[in-house]
Amino acid sequence: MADLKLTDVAKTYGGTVDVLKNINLDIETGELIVFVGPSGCGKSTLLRMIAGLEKITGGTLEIDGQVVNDVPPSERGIAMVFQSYALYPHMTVRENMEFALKLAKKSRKEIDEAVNRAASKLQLEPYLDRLPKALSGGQRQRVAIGRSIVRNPKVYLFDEPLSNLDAALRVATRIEIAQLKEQMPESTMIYVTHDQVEAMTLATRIVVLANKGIAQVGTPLELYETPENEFVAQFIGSPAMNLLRGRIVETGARTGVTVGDGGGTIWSVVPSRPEDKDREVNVGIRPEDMLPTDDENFAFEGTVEITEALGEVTQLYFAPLKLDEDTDTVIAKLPGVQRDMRGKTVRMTAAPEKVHLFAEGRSLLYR
Amino acid sequence: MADLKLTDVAKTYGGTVDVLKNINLDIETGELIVFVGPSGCGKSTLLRMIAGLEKITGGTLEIDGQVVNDVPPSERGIAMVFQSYALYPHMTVRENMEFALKLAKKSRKEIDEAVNRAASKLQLEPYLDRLPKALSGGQRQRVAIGRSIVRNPKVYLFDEPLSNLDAALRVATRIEIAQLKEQMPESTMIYVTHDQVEAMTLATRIVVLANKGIAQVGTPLELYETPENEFVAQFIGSPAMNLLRGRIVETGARTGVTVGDGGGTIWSVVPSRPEDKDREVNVGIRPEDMLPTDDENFAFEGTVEITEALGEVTQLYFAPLKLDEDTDTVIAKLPGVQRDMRGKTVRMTAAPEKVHLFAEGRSLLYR
Amino acid sequence: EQITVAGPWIGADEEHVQAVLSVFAEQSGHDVRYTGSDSFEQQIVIDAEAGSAPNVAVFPQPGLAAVMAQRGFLTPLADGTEDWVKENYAAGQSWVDLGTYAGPDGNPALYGFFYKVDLKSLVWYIPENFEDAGYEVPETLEDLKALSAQIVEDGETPWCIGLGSGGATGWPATDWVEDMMLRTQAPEVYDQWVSNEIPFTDPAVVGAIEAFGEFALNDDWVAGGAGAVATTDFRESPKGLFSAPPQCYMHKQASFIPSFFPEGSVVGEDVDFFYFPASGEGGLGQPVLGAGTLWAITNDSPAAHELITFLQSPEAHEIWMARKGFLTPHKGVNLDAFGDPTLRKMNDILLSATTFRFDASDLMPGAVGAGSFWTGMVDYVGGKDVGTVTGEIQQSWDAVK
Amino acid sequence: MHPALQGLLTIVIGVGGCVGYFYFSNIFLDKVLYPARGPNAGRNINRANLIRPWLFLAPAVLALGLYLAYPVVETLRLSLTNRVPGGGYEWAGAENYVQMWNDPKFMEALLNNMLWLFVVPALSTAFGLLAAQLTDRIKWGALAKSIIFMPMAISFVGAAVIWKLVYDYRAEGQEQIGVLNAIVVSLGGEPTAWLTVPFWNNFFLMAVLIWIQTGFAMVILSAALRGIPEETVEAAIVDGANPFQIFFKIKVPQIMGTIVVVWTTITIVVLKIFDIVFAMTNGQWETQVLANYMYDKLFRANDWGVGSASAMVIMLLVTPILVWNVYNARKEMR
Amino acid sequence: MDNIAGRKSGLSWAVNISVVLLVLLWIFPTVGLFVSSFRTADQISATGWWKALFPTEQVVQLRTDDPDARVAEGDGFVLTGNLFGEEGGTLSAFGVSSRDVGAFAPGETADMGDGESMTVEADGSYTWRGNDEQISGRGQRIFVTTTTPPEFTTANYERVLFSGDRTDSMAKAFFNTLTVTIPATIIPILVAAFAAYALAWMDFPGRALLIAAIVALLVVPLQLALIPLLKFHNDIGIGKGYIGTWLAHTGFGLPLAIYLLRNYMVGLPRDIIENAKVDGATDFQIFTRIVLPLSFPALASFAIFQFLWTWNDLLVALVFLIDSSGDTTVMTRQIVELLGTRGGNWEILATAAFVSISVPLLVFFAMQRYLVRGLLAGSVK
Ligand SMILES: Nc1ncnc2c1ncn2[C@@H]1O[C@H](COP(=O)(O)OP(=O)(O)OP(=O)(O)O)[C@@H](O)[C@H]1O
Ligand SMILES: Nc1ncnc2c1ncn2[C@@H]1O[C@H](COP(=O)(O)OP(=O)(O)OP(=O)(O)O)[C@@H](O)[C@H]1O
Ligand SMILES: [Mg+2]
Ligand SMILES: [Mg+2]
Repeated sequence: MADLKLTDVAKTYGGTVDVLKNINLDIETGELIVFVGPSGCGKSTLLRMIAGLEKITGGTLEIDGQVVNDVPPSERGIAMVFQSYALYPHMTVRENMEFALKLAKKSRKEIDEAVNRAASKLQLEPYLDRLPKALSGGQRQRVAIGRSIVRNPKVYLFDEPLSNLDAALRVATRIEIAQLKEQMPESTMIYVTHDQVEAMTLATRIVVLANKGIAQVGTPLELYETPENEFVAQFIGSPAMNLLRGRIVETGARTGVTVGDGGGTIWSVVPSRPEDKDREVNVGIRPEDMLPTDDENFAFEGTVEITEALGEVTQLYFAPLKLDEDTDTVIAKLPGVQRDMRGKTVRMTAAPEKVHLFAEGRSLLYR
Repeated sequence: MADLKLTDVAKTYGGTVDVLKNINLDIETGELIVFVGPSGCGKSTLLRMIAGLEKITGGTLEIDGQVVNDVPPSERGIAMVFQSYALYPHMTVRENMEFALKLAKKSRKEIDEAVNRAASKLQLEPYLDRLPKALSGGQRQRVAIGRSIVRNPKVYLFDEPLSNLDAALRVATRIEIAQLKEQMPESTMIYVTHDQVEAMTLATRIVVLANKGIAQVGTPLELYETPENEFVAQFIGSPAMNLLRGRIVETGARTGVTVGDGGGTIWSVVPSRPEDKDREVNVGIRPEDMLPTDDENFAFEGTVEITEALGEVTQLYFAPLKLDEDTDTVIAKLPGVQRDMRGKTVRMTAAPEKVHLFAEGRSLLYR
Repeated sequence: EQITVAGPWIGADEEHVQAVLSVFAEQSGHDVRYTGSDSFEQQIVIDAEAGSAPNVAVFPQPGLAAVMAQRGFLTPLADGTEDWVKENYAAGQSWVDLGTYAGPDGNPALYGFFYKVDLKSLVWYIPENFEDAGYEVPETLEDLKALSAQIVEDGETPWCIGLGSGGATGWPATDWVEDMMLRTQAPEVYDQWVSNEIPFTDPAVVGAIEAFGEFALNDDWVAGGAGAVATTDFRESPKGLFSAPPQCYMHKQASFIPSFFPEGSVVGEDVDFFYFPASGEGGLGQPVLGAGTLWAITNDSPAAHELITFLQSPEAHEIWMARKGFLTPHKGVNLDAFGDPTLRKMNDILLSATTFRFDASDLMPGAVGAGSFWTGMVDYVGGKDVGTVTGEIQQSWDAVK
Repeated sequence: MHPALQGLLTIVIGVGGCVGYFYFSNIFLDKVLYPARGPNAGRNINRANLIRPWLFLAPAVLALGLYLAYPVVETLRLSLTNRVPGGGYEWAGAENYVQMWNDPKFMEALLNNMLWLFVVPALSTAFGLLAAQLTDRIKWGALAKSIIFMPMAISFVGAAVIWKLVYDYRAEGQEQIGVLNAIVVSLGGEPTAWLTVPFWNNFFLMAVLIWIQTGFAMVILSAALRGIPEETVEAAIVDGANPFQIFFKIKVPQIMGTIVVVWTTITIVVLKIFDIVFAMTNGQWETQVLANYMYDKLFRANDWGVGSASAMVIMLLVTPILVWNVYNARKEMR
Repeated sequence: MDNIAGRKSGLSWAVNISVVLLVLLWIFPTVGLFVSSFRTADQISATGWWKALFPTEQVVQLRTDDPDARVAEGDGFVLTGNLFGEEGGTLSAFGVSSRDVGAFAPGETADMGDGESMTVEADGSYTWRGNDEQISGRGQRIFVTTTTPPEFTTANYERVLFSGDRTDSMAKAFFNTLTVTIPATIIPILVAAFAAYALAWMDFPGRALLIAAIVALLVVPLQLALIPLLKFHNDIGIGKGYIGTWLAHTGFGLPLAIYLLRNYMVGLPRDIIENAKVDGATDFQIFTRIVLPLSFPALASFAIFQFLWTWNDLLVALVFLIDSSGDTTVMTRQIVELLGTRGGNWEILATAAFVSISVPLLVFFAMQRYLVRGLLAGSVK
């Protein structure tokens, strides 16, 4: 029911601390947009600006074509679901869900209808008369969602709604949200998360925030398959994409690159121009795309320092290990169980369609 | 330096609440044992009994052949690293590390040597004069480890040491612990965690606790590949192993099973005896082992309700979806990106060596 | 030997008593320590009960001393003291009677030695103000009332009355009532009242209280109106005499009150007093109300007896006489010793008295004399019915019998 | 000796003795009685640990028993006995209680105390809540808090003097030096001797205690308010609640527990209230309260029987709070 | 909260104004006391303290010089001089009778009857005429209406703190008070801290019961305890004195101390204490090296409480300390005694009260940070 349009939106705290600037984003009715980004990059701030809980210090926010910068939260037609659920602890589930409607002076009948509809949608009927503290985490989260549904808002805002749940519940609730979204194709949702899996599975489009601005906007697979820059490339996917220093040796529809000192040429489907020849690039290969090879044209040769057998896959960590916060270690993820790799020196390569090329941090695909 | 032997160890709170019973476990010098299990199953309790922080209410605990049930913690030659780090907030890093040695009235020289050695091993030298609050989470955890190292204990006990760290740091610190363990091949370590990856990657052996006792003890791959019972099978691996009801139709070195109503026979490498014929069994297949098939002999046929494209893999959720806490939904995990699976009805099967069989909850392998 | 003395005197009086005691210390060689306390009455009870009493205590109220004697906390004075008092004090027998209480065994003995007397039947005024207005010092109670009415007629206020005294609020009213009692009833009735042979509700007592009420409850007669009487501090109250224009013309209070006059005011010049006159009718003579402090031994020691003996010497009286605010019934003292001519005038009033009576409230049991009588008077001034008030006081008396 | 030096010496002896007890008793336990050495080290440590709690607790238990528990028992005994002249006691049964019950002053004190119990905790808490909410929202809130909290540092007697000045009364026509009367007069009213107006004067006394206790309530409630999850407030904003609705419907219910704690704490103070009444009216003009009544009986009337009986009444009134407190403390231990 | 879009700023004004009112209401009484302590008795009784900053019109009584200085003039005498003496001043009206104190304007001549007259000028100079009898005795009393400028004085403080014979005892009282308060603050903290630790972190039978008992003892009114305890002190031979006072303060302060400290200590992370156990610390070491430093806010908070309490205390000192030897006295008692002798004098009362609250106020403002923190730990759960 609602389009959102952010134009040059900026946020400054106390007149000096820039947190966000130049945010331009169009969100269409029915989308589920996920904000991701490193901690402290301003995801919550942006969401709260949309909600009206933070003043917008620059630019304009439009909802359905109308500038709402100075419209109070309750009149923006939004609903917000908080990480901590933010249920009113002294009210029963029913009272929690009724609260906004009562404030809006809706009739008893309307209220009951809305609450019952939401409760049945979320299977909350048995708990309507309980206090929040008598509910499990997942149930509480459902109540929080229910509370927003009853108001029938144009835009739903979620700030890390699942991060307080344990792993199993998180999966279940994630799927519930996905189903809910399908039942309400008209509603627009904006969702902040730290969890890659959530972002990848729920989003129609993901917005990656970094460095006070937007690093890339796109569907989950676009971000995974064709990241615009090194930041997005390393941010999406776990473990992060390996970046290897190389030099372009062949240009054209496919690009040939020699990596490191030795090694042959590996190919990437990323096209290059003649003038790119001899250009220093970073070759990006995701750990899961690494393949062992005996070929001369390997991308990387290294000694396996540590192996981690997870059953389903085996992760190989190559020397030299550098385990600082910005890890530089090369990692490969091989399917199944790989025994006795420890200490071996192996050569790795990747299929050309899985080889990314970055120059000065930006992908060669986007220029 | 230390063997541990737990014989019929039990724990009862307040004379009535059984938390653990009949725990028998031999731990050899140099092992790194990981305790896993659902929340509240008694992992911490068991660890704390070993540390001497909880009274052992039944059975005996021996360290190096000596019963230590009544020996106070400080005399057991153990060191413990807590989830919360438990640094003394009013002491500098150096004072934190010195504390135990000072209490033991070690000479100044000995103390300095031990502290410097540990600090250099953990790259803590620059922080020695800081207070804990001036350190990052990862650094604090390193101090906590350093503090236990200086005492040169026989046994290291870790209670979820990484669970307060964020994802990236957790990976880095996990690898650090693995390296540390290698540098100290003589020391015995016991490690409690909720995190499967930690358990799988660090453990020489994993102890799965459930139902007041030990469900299975084994190396990580043993648990992954040959779980003893349904509990372990579902507990190890994520998403959990699918369990499908089936009936044995062919016995022998390989076992043939028909699953559900329709479908043909699928094969498992688990051997069976003639009398097993027609026995009702649960067929266990891990999501990552599921393969699409057109064959008559499929293990499972279902409509894909939801797909989750994670880039690296795609997860398919089959109808009917049941998202309660004990999920029954069948999930398949296919490599790479699988487009347009949504709503399709597909047949899945698995390689015989990946098909597990359980009768009355126990694996047919173990009987 | 160290000998400790505790008493109610603080401030200037403390200096005076110290002067007396230091002479004793010099003569006897004892180390004499005096501590004064505003809450002496509570302190002495606590100390005595707990067994850490001083050697000698100076009681402002015979009533409290009687209770203490009964509980066995006092030591009878040495034999012969009684005779000495009879002989050497004016109206000796009455002082002996006032100091004689039943001991723990029920046998009466002399426990208290009176030293330092206060005169209560005094009215203070400012001669110049009287002069300005042309008033004369009244000779009879009737004149006094007429003068009061005259002052009101002249558009002024005759009296300043203040009952406030912190925890002891109300006691100044008891002095009024006692003086009225002596002016409306025979001394014997007064004595019956003190011993509760006639109850508080007796018309005689009620009459006296109402006679006080004639002054205190009359909005025109008291500065600030009747409502101010109970809240005004008795120490603050006389200041109304001195203000310009004066808030009142007369203030009835005991001989000690000059300590609370504005600094620099000289008694006899700036301010003076006259005898609170007796009624011209009825032939009750010239009654005088007084009070005194009595010394008793609360922790027996030879030195304590020595101190009492010392107090019998004229010197002990003269030292204080030479200072301020001291009257004595000791017949042997040299009256020239008075440092202050006004004290002589007071002594004259004392001597010209046809009847002398000790402050009644001080003689009543503590619960009444330092309790319900005080609060009852406050209630009365606050507007409570006199019948109710006296009923309550009598009830409290019954309770301690 | 100079008093400062003497004081210092005394302090050193007093504090040193106390420290010494703990230090040496522990040394004794660890080194002499059950040394943590030799073959029995482990067992010895365990044994020492059985004894140690009592070592730590001994002084406290002793002091508590002697200075608080024993007097309660003693008072109970006194309230059931009468003194016989000449020392000694005789059993009096409920006599003192009956006598007290018939004393109109006692009834007055009891009723006044009830009034205090209703008014002071309620108003202190209400003002404290208001102050907490308001000061939390302004820049100079910390300063405001300090000022409102300041009366906590003032003794009751000091407070009594301060407020006597406020209530001071001068006859009509004279210059008023009490603020309250000055205001009344400037508004054209008649000056009043506030403390002598029966019934209402109770409220003027209560004002003093409210003035003192509001700061306490404010500090605690302000922390509680800050402990309220910000998100619930934001959720209410999004739900369309105005500031008043947020305060009364969201915030106050969430800190109800703390409000109750503050309320009961102040209630206990009220029951023990003595100094203010003592110093300002001494219970006259119908402002008597139980604690002052007790003091009156104990130290002025020397009637220990009734005095102790009234003390027992105070204890009795505190009992529900006591039980509730104990109940909570035990619940908290789970 | 100020960041909400669409919020009006009117509300913020309302909040600010309400707080200003509230703060004024709360500080007003104390300021009154403070201001009064710098005024003279006359000023206090003449005007409200809030007028202290403004000049006031007052009627004062002055006297002419002694008539001995009269000079003959005609058949009578005349006496001249200045009412204000050396100091000077101006008057706006005068009167010669208490009946009408402002009857005449400066320069007018007051007829005092029988030919006696008095003329007073605005600067205070007067001319008194009359016959022999009239101009004799004391100087004539004259009522003068003057405007006195605002004036503050420290004389009250000098008088309360240093005047004459009290100098000695005030200094002594000060040190005595410290001698009482310091151990009476430290000892209960020490005792309570050990007990609180045992109750919070040691396991022994009867613990729950003990905690309940302590909570119960929180509400015992202390007036009850005075006499039985003093008796007890005398019986065991410590009588009245510092030791007994410390013990009494310790006993009365303990329940709150233990309660506050236990609540705080229970909140310390269990892991830290267990870690110390694993490190080989005994309970005594854990207590002194870990728990005590970490409990500082609570300790400080209780210390302030106890300090304020013991400093402001009178009852305990009266009963347990002050004996008739006169060697021991405390500030509060000195001040109360002062109140007794000076009950009617607001200036002394105010000064004394302010002296008595100044040290607690100082301590309070210096330490209130901790007070609040510890208080919270103790009571909000
Ligand atoms: N009131 C404030 N004043 C100044 N800076 C602030 C304020 N609130 C937030 N910030 C800063 O704004 C930045 C963005 O904060 P925000 O909470 O939006 O990050 P986030 O992306 O949601 O982080 P996380 O993933 O940890 O939730 C942070 O660097 C934070 O320090
Ligand atoms: N003091 C106690 N009294 C009674 N029961 C207790 C006590 N302490 C722990 N338990 C119970 O013992 C069980 C085991 O607790 P424990 O902390 O060992 O679980 P855990 O496996 O470590 O759980 P988690 O993974 O959540 O840390 C829990 O069910 C808990 O409720
Ligand atoms: Mg955030
Ligand atoms: Mg645990």
